[in-house]
Amino acid sequence: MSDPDPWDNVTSVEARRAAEALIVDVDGFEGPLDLLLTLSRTQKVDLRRISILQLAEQYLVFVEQARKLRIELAADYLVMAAWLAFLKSRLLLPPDPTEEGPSGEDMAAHLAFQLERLQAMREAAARLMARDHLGRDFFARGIPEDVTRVKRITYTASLLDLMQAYARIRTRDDFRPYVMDREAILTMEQALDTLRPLIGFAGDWTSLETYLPQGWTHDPARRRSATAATFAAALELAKEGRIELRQPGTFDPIEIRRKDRRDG
Amino acid sequence: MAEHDQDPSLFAAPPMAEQERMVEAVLFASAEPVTVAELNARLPHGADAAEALQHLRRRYEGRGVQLTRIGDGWAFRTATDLGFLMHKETVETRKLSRAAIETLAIVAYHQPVTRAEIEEIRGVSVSRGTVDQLIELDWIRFGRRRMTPGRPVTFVVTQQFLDHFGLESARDLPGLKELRAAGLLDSRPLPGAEDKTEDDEDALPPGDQGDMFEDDEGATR
Amino acid sequence: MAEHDQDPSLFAAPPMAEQERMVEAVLFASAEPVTVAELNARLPHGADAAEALQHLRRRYEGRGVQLTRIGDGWAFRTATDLGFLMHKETVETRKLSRAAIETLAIVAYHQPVTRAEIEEIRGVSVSRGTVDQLIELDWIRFGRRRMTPGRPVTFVVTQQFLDHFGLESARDLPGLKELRAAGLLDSRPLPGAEDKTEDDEDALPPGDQGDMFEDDEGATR
Repeated sequence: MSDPDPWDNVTSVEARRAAEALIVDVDGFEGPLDLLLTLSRTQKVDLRRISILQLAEQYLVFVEQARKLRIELAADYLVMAAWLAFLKSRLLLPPDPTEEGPSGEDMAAHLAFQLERLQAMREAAARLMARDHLGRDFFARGIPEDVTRVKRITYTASLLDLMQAYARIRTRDDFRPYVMDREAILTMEQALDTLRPLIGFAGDWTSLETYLPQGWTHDPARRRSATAATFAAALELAKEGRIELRQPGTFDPIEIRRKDRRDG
Repeated sequence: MAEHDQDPSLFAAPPMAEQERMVEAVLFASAEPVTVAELNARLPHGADAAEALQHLRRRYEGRGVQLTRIGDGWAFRTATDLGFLMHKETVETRKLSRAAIETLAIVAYHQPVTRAEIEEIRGVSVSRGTVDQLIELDWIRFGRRRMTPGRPVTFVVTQQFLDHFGLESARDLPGLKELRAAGLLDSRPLPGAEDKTEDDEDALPPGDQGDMFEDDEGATR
Repeated sequence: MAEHDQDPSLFAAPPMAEQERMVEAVLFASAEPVTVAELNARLPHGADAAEALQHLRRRYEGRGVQLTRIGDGWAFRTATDLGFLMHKETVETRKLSRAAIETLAIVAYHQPVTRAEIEEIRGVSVSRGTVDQLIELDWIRFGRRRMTPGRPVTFVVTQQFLDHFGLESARDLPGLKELRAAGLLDSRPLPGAEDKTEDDEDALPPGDQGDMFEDDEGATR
């Protein structure tokens, strides 16, 4: 490596011009790796077979030339130069078994990998951009009919709400919300108590209504509850086999009578 | 794409099937309906857009989109029977506010009723929003103007209201007596409550609703 | 509409021909890709959008518009050979810088990828503007954070990216297989600099690329 001619590898005039242009254009490079990739092209070989040693020299020459031309190089170019100088020495000297760290070959292989990968990504980018583009080569629907997202709020109110509201107004403070009013509830047990002693007399069909307890026939709420409870009680007694029920027709009065024990 | 700029157009019009594809693509991508003249201008020389349109129209017959004439242009449009797919409706059900339901109840029971009357019955002023909401729900509407000074508008309930609440007519609304019987009202009228209701009655025109409530009041005594 | 909510859905899905029409209408109406899930949500209950799509795709084979798959969505797009007919009204997108194009390619081929990894591949730092521009174009977005110290964010490409470049999935990126076979999508640490790159290495679980494609698999369902 005695005084390597910087343009040793540059054979053709065009290549020489290109190499000179490299220096003038130093700002145009996207960092040392980009520069290395460009320099590697002068080797005119597959990146996988590139001589990293040669590339390192090319780079160092480049940096030297730039210095001579008083081009200010960014720090990372100089860091790369130092690293490549180190790599160069590793590659040239026989491996020292006592030395720690990766071998020169490993480092060179990694640099080659990095270059190849960057090159591959550039080619991939170019292929990507060469694809058909939406809005240039193929097109989406020109008049999309957008889905109208209607958020419909429906207000609901039941008749009960309405009536309660009205009742609330009409009675003002007087109004209290509906609660189960125990006063107006007749339980089935109570109805059974009323009914049991009476059925002994029910030899003939008698309307169930007549069995409603005293005081439960007038007020509609009480009457309704009493009717239901008495009916339930009558079903209970029918189950026990003590009475029979009948209803001549829909909505007709329900009638009961004592069931004769003779057939039971 | 450059190849296409000069290709067979210079020589002969492409086959009709190809013209149809072209018209299809142009109409699909265009932001506006495209006229036959515009189509002919865009298609290769010698193409017959009008004929291609007829083929294309037939091809889309019965499909989910239709080739439709709009003004003097042509465009694809969703088949009318599938318009419902273009709406994504989210229905949110909310309870009507207390103010709204009370106002609605008053209109229902006292119609036709003026805003002043509603306020008198409720004892609080009725916000514009409440009335608007009920009108928007199509549950109340404006009735005739009252033939009194100021000729105030009145409100009445609508057919939609009756439909919603399952009523044949507003007359079918249960009266106070029935409300009471149904346990919705406490049976004890508050002292002084009668005075109040009498006032209300004064405000009421001698309509059916008023009658109904006279009956009710009578029944409680 | 309430009628639609309950009507035929309660009984049976419409016939496949009808479902096909519906999918056709919905896709025609949308400029953006629509996923199978979205289609199923819009179609009447019990419809099978995936099957309808297959029928529809066949129906449009060779037509001026094509049914294309984009990621997990579907859309109609004009046939690429007819691009020359279209008005290029497209606002000429700001010419992307070389840095932006390369960064985009690296994200696409290496996703999910951290900023540090992009910088390692390009050998220069990635300017904020480059990433911003790609995000603004809706071509890349943030992916999951890498589960390594510092939990760096990763970048992945978007459905719009696939749509723009007419790719069904990231798997269809040109030359992807070859690049992977050549080991050029690996993240290899710099020898002797393990300390620095170790994190990144760990970060890239062996199947990172695999993950990406597994995701795609999921999307096809």
